Amino acid sequence: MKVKRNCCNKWIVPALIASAAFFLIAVSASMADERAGLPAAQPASQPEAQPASASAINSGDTAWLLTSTALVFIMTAPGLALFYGGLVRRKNVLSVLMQCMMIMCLVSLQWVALGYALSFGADAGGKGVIGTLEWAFLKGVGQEAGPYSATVPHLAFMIFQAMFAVITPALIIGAFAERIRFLPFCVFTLLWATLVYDPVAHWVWSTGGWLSILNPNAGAAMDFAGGTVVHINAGMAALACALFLGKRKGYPSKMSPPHNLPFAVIGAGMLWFGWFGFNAGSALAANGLAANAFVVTHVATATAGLTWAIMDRIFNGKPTVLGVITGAVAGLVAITPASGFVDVTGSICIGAGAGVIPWLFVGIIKPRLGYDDSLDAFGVHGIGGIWGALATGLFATPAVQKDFKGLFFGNPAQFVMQVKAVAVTIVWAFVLTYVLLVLVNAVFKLRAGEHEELVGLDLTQHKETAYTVID
Amino acid sequence: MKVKRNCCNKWIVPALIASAAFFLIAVSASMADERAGLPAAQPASQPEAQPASASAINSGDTAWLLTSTALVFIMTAPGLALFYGGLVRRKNVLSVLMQCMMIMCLVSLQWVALGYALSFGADAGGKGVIGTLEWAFLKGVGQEAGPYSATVPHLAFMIFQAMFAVITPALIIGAFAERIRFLPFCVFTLLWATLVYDPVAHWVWSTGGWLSILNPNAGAAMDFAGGTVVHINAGMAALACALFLGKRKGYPSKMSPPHNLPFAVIGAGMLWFGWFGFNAGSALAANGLAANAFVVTHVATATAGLTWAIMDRIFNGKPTVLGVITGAVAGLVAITPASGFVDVTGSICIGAGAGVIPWLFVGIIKPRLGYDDSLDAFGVHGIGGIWGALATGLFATPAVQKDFKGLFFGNPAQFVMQVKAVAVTIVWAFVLTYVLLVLVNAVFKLRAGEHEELVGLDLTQHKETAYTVID
Amino acid sequence: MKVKRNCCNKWIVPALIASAAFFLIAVSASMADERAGLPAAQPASQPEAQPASASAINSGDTAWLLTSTALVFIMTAPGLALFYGGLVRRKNVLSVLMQCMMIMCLVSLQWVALGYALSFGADAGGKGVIGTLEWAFLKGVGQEAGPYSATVPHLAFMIFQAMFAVITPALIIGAFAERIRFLPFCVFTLLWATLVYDPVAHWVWSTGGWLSILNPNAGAAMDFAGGTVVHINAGMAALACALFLGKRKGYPSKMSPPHNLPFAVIGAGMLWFGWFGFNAGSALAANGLAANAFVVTHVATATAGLTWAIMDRIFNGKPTVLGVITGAVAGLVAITPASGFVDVTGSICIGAGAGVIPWLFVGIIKPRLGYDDSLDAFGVHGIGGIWGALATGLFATPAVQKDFKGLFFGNPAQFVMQVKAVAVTIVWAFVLTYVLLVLVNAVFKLRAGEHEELVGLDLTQHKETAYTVID
Amino acid sequence: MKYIIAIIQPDKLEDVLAKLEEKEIHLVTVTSVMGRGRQKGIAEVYRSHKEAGSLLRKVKLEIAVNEAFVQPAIDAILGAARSDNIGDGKIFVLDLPRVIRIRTGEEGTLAIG
Amino acid sequence: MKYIIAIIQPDKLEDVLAKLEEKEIHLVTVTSVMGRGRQKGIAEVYRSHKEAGSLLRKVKLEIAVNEAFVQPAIDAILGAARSDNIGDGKIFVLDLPRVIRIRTGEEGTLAIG
Amino acid sequence: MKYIIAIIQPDKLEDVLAKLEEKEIHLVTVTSVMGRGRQKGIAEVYRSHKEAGSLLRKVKLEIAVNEAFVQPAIDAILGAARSDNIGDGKIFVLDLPRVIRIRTGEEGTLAIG
Ligand SMILES: Nc1ncnc2c1ncn2[C@@H]1O[C@H](COP(=O)(O)OP(=O)(O)O)[C@@H](O)[C@H]1O
Ligand SMILES: Nc1ncnc2c1ncn2[C@@H]1O[C@H](COP(=O)(O)OP(=O)(O)O)[C@@H](O)[C@H]1O
Ligand SMILES: Nc1ncnc2c1ncn2[C@@H]1O[C@H](COP(=O)(O)OP(=O)(O)O)[C@@H](O)[C@H]1O
Repeated sequence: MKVKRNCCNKWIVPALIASAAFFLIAVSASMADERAGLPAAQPASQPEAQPASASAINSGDTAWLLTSTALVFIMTAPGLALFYGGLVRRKNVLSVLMQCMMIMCLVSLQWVALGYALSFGADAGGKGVIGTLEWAFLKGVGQEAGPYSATVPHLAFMIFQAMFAVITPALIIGAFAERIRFLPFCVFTLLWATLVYDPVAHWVWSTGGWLSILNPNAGAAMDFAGGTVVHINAGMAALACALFLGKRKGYPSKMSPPHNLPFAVIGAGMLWFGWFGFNAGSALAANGLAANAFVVTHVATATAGLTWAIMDRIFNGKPTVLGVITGAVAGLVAITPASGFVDVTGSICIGAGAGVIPWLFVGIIKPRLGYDDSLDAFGVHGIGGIWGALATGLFATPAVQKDFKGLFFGNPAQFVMQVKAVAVTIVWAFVLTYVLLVLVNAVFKLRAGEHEELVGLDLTQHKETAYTVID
Repeated sequence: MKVKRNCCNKWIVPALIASAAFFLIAVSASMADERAGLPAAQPASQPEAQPASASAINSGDTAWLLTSTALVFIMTAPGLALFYGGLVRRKNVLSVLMQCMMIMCLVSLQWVALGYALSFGADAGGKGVIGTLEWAFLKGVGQEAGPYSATVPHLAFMIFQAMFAVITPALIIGAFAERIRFLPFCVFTLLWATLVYDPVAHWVWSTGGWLSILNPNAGAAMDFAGGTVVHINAGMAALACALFLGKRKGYPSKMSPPHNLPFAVIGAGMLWFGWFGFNAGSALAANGLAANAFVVTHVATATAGLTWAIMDRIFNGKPTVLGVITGAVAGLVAITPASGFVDVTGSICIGAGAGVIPWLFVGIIKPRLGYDDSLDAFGVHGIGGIWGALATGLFATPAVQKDFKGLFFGNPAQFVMQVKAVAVTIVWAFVLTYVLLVLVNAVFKLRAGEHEELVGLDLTQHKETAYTVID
Repeated sequence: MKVKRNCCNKWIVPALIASAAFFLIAVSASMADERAGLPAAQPASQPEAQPASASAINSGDTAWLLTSTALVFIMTAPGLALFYGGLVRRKNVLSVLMQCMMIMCLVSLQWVALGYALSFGADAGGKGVIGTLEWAFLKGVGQEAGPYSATVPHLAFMIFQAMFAVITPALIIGAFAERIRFLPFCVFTLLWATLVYDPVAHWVWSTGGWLSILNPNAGAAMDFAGGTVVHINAGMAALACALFLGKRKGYPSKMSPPHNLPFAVIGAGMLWFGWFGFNAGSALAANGLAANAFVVTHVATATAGLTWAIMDRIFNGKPTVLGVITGAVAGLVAITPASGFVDVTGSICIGAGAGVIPWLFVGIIKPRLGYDDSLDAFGVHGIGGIWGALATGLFATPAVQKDFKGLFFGNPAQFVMQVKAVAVTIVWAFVLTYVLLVLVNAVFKLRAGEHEELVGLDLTQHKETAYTVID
Repeated sequence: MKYIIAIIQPDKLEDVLAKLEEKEIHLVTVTSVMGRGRQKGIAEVYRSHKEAGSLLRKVKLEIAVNEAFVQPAIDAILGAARSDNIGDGKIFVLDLPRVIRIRTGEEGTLAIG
Repeated sequence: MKYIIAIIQPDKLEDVLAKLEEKEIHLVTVTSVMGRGRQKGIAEVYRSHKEAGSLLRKVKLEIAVNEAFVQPAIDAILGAARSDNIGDGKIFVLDLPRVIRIRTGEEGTLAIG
Repeated sequence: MKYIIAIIQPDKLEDVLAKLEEKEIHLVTVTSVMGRGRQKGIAEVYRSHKEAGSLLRKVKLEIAVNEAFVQPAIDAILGAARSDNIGDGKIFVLDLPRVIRIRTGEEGTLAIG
């Protein structure tokens, strides 16, 4: 015990130094703004200074984007936290909640400091691989409209995207739940957000990204709200984590069932609720496209939940609660990239696929492969995300956005493009995550010790117990 | 056991056939759109094609309606699910959560396929009884404004209404909780949504409904957000279910108290929260009327919660948590039809009535009648809904909408109209529900077997347990 | 037992008389409106009557304000209720939930009846101390824009503020949790809302308040969303309550740990979620300022959560879940007054301070002082609020609102002003609360009896148990 | 004196307590337990992972009585808890040489009731 | 050897454990139970439906000790759990013929501590 | 007949149950308990307030068996629950003079299985 504490304590000094550096840079960034004169550096918040740009802010679109941001926030805290937390054992529930809360804190700061610049900043080098640091510490990201949002404040777009950057690494928790040490987890998460997430976001969503529909010179992968960037990315990382960390003690024969399924249901409800902001908010406006995204999100999710229940009924004898909520999440995952491109028919098909394909994977294939993806982060987000990204290339209909068509509407090239984007993301996310795991593990040892796993992460990592037994 | 599984298995084949048919129809509906040419069939999502209609979309109204839709969503999942789930016994909590989630899936799909068309479609036959199937599978329901929403996308109105169609059957769960078999429940729910809910929604809210204020030729029952359509409808159905299914074993003397009251409080909080969307969203715009609906909703609820607590204090010695949240829900129910027509004074009166009348019913009358409405779905939604619908005819003031006056503002005819609408809904909902129950029961046997009830529905219907005891 | 019931029963008659009076006044207020003719008294809800004022309503701003109101609602019910409820012992959780729900009911009605008029009404006497009763029972508060909200309905502004009036006394619960009797609590709360909260709100936020930035003749204390009005106010009241009521039996050595930390995490998540409405909604518009408030709120909270975790790590060996969520709440508290005035750099500094200063207070200083602030309402809201209010005077930057600068941007006068406002609020809240406690205690005895405390407040105050053990 | 331990079905608890009351046996300690017996549990399924589900919810009663009350207690339990179905449970009777009432410090047959 | 079972008020647990510690009795097993005794429970009310509420939360301690520690254990419990109010609980002392320590397989008085 | 009480680590429960099954001991009652033993709990911290955290989650098994099954039961528990670490727990064996099966009213060695 002594030894371990000492070995951890050595990280406090660097952490404090890092914090100090963080503050200093933040302060100097802010000072720079001022020295440069406000109007230029932090483009004016005073309406009268820039009437044209100011009048461009649409209050309805802004209201919807801010609302959507709050909705995406609640997906992670406490939505995903509860969804995952309810499924683990009693002795580990706090560790999962803590991981979600800590990602919220850490990645939000990383995003403000670096992530937003790397992801959405002007392309560095013109290859569409990564953004410049011009917007680091939000320099120049102000109250007026920005390049991504003609009618809403740039800051609103930034914070909306921040919530995406937060939830993506949080999804990975499902893979290493119940057996990771906390400090290495923090380090891994920060690195992953910076080195894996930010580039993919840049590729697919930035004006200069090499896979972006906003980049006139790029092949345009369609990903309305994050099928590749969020779900395939997180899903592949999850697979890498599950493989690298190995199985939990006792897996698979001696695992307890979910310790609190109602928590998982609350979490799933909040995920579904928040996902309306995730997908419909991605329209960046309160318009018909947002309404369409809202509708297809709901329909695909309902279809997937129902389909999963039917699969359960056929193969396991009874439809289960865990099944319906897992199916619903798979449906949400799958419709995410498609939500701005498909109509109701497409969404029913995508939802049905999301109820069948991940089901088969989680129920039949995974047990044979034998790795331990504790809460099926890969099975649901990886497999579901791949299905969704490909299906977007099938079902995209010009009835929704007239310039975007999939294979079934006469545009096979788009499907090929989707395959390419999926393949690139799969390789990138898996390989880079694995390398990161090896590196972080070399310094810190990621996996909890046998005794820590036995006693539970709540007590050993956080000195807390979730519930009192006698009080 | 064998026998029962076989007997259930026979339903899989028809279910699969039904699903296949569902997909085929959906696909052909979508193809039809295309054959007919997009601009006509699925009215254009391209702004430039229809400048007038496109410019009619108001982003603020749309933002509020989408937000409201999400709020009404959370009322069912997980709001109502938790409210009801916390009140049942430990062994049945998942069954209640499952019923809510399954209604969300099933009725959402029914709504998209048929329900919206039947409810809000052009009147079939001119009697104002039911809509045509023109809008089945959302054919012609697009991103532009629709007949019910001059300033918001038709799709947004459709999905907002979908959430109402979902929560209404979910309310009925309170009556048959802890003793219904799952598959028959699904069948009953689907039929009820189609045959009971959709017609009443058509009568009261569609442009052609025979009780609708939108129909210039009809007697105009005032129901701003669903007093008759949602609450009386569900409440009467609940009474029919309670009577038909009979009492739970051990009722009333040997019933356990709520297994998790904090869950019920979370659920009640979410219901109250979501109800702001339910009522204020029904203004279909972000305007003064929405603000008024928001305010009276809150005030009536606060009044009812307080009043119920005072009743508890007087008759049972202490104000109770279950009492305050039950009173709050009763207040929300009662103000629902009135929320677009009454001012703060009216809302205080309606709230006070909602704290007294359902209290007397649930606390004094019901125990004497002796039927087992497990969670008082009739007592709260039925009785509260009747009070609210009638009170709307009393307190409606021209200060809120100048064309709508109640008895106390010199318009006795309106009160008579309210009585008529209430009476019709009571009879319709009760009789039709009872007939449906008889039919479904003849084929499936609705009530869980004695052993199933004893062991609990979680294990027997879903093979799951909500909480681990030892892990 | 007999005796006590009788002694309580004597309060029923006055309560009923009070209720009756309440209704009568409400009704007559409404009648007065009518007698006076609608257009004048309750300014017209008919658009055509007042084209200018009606057209001033902006649907986007209104959508955002209504959404924000719902968000602030959920902060109390069930957000704060769960946050506090999870931290107490099993036998007292319902009492905390009940207190939150009852405050929601009571203070909402008080607000509509009196509170809004006293707080935001035209100044009575010109000293900026308290408002007139002109707006009592919302007379003249209508669907059109009001003096505080040029682009949103006056009713929307009123109900937004109602949620602030509700949560403020609810925060105090943290100080007297687990040992207060319910009826005296209700009386105390009502008096506190009227005599302590309403005046401070008037001073700081009303057009005529003597500390208000809206009052051209006043020294202008900057408090964007409630640092003084809400947090210092509640925090000082909490200190007074903790001192007056004395320690819980067994404090500090024999206190059980939080009975359900996941509940506290859900609550914290909802607080964070709702606080976006609290702060960004205080812009009263969906614009760049709202976006800025949203962003700095999030960043300060993330910083504070992280900082608290680091403090825990350094001083207690492990970062804890309770620490992260406490830190997050402290960050939310501290950024509240500053959210409309500081940029991201400022918010990082304020958040870091909120992770350090309240931590030191709660972790080091409080245990030495020895009073029992059960859930650290003073430590988090009082200390955090003071830090935030002062920091606003340091970090306010003209880059956000050009007319508002703090010390670091060359305006030391503002910092002095902040100190003054803080000092006044501290004294006012502490002294008046203490006097109120003495008075209420003289009539009712506030503190639960030894036996009641032992058995728990759930059973003794509400005759209910939160969870079944055997069912 | 005897220390009676009975394992019963949870839903019989109220009946058993009432029956014991009738026989003037007021003092009981009740625990929520899980039991594995002849009664087969229902297999649970979580994402296609099957749990044997061999443990079922039961309730354990502990009743310390003087000799004169042993048979009445057993009769009361048998009377109320028996449903003739597998899973009804067991009664175990142990010897109890010594009892102390904490409130008074009294010992023996005096203290037990 | 003796097997001591004590039912106490939940809020006395910390005190009793501390007192036992003082007497060098470190090994204890604790269970959350519900008890019906002389102490009347508070009737609960749920939507006007009254529950007798006869069962109250209690804590059960189980302590296996060698003969020499029997009286010290009893004294410790009496000392810390007694409040002279109804509901304080009972101590039951059973004979314990055999004890095995799982870790070592040791038996008897050696294994008990 | 004997009444065996065993306190084990929670994560050994499945193994112990399986081992008992092998020895044809199917009937068991399981309770979730907290234990204080040689194994030191981890101190908990709540807002800098430290809790000794001396109680750790354990599982209690109760198994009533005929004499012939006493040693097999003990062997099964020792076999599956032993990890040679502190905290493994104890087995207590009490005499059990009388057993009744509620379903049938049968008594004695017949009723126990
Ligand atoms: N020999 C035993 N030892 C411990 N517990 C037992 C024993 N026999 C029965 N039980 C408990 O009684 C419960 C019911 O026993 P079971 O065999 O299912 O019923 P029945 O006695 O009707 O055959 C079991 O789940 C278990 O908890
Ligand atoms: N004879 C008994 N058998 C089983 N449990 C008992 C017995 N007597 C007391 N208890 C337990 O002790 C608790 C306290 O007993 P009670 O009679 O209320 O206190 P006191 O011993 O102070 O009169 C009861 O709730 C019950 O759990
Ligand atoms: N004498 C005893 N009386 C009651 N419970 C005991 C006794 N000895 C051990 N236990 C229970 O067994 C558990 C494990 O005991 P411990 O001393 O930690 O393990 P070991 O037997 O391996 O030294 C304890 O937590 C406690 O619940």
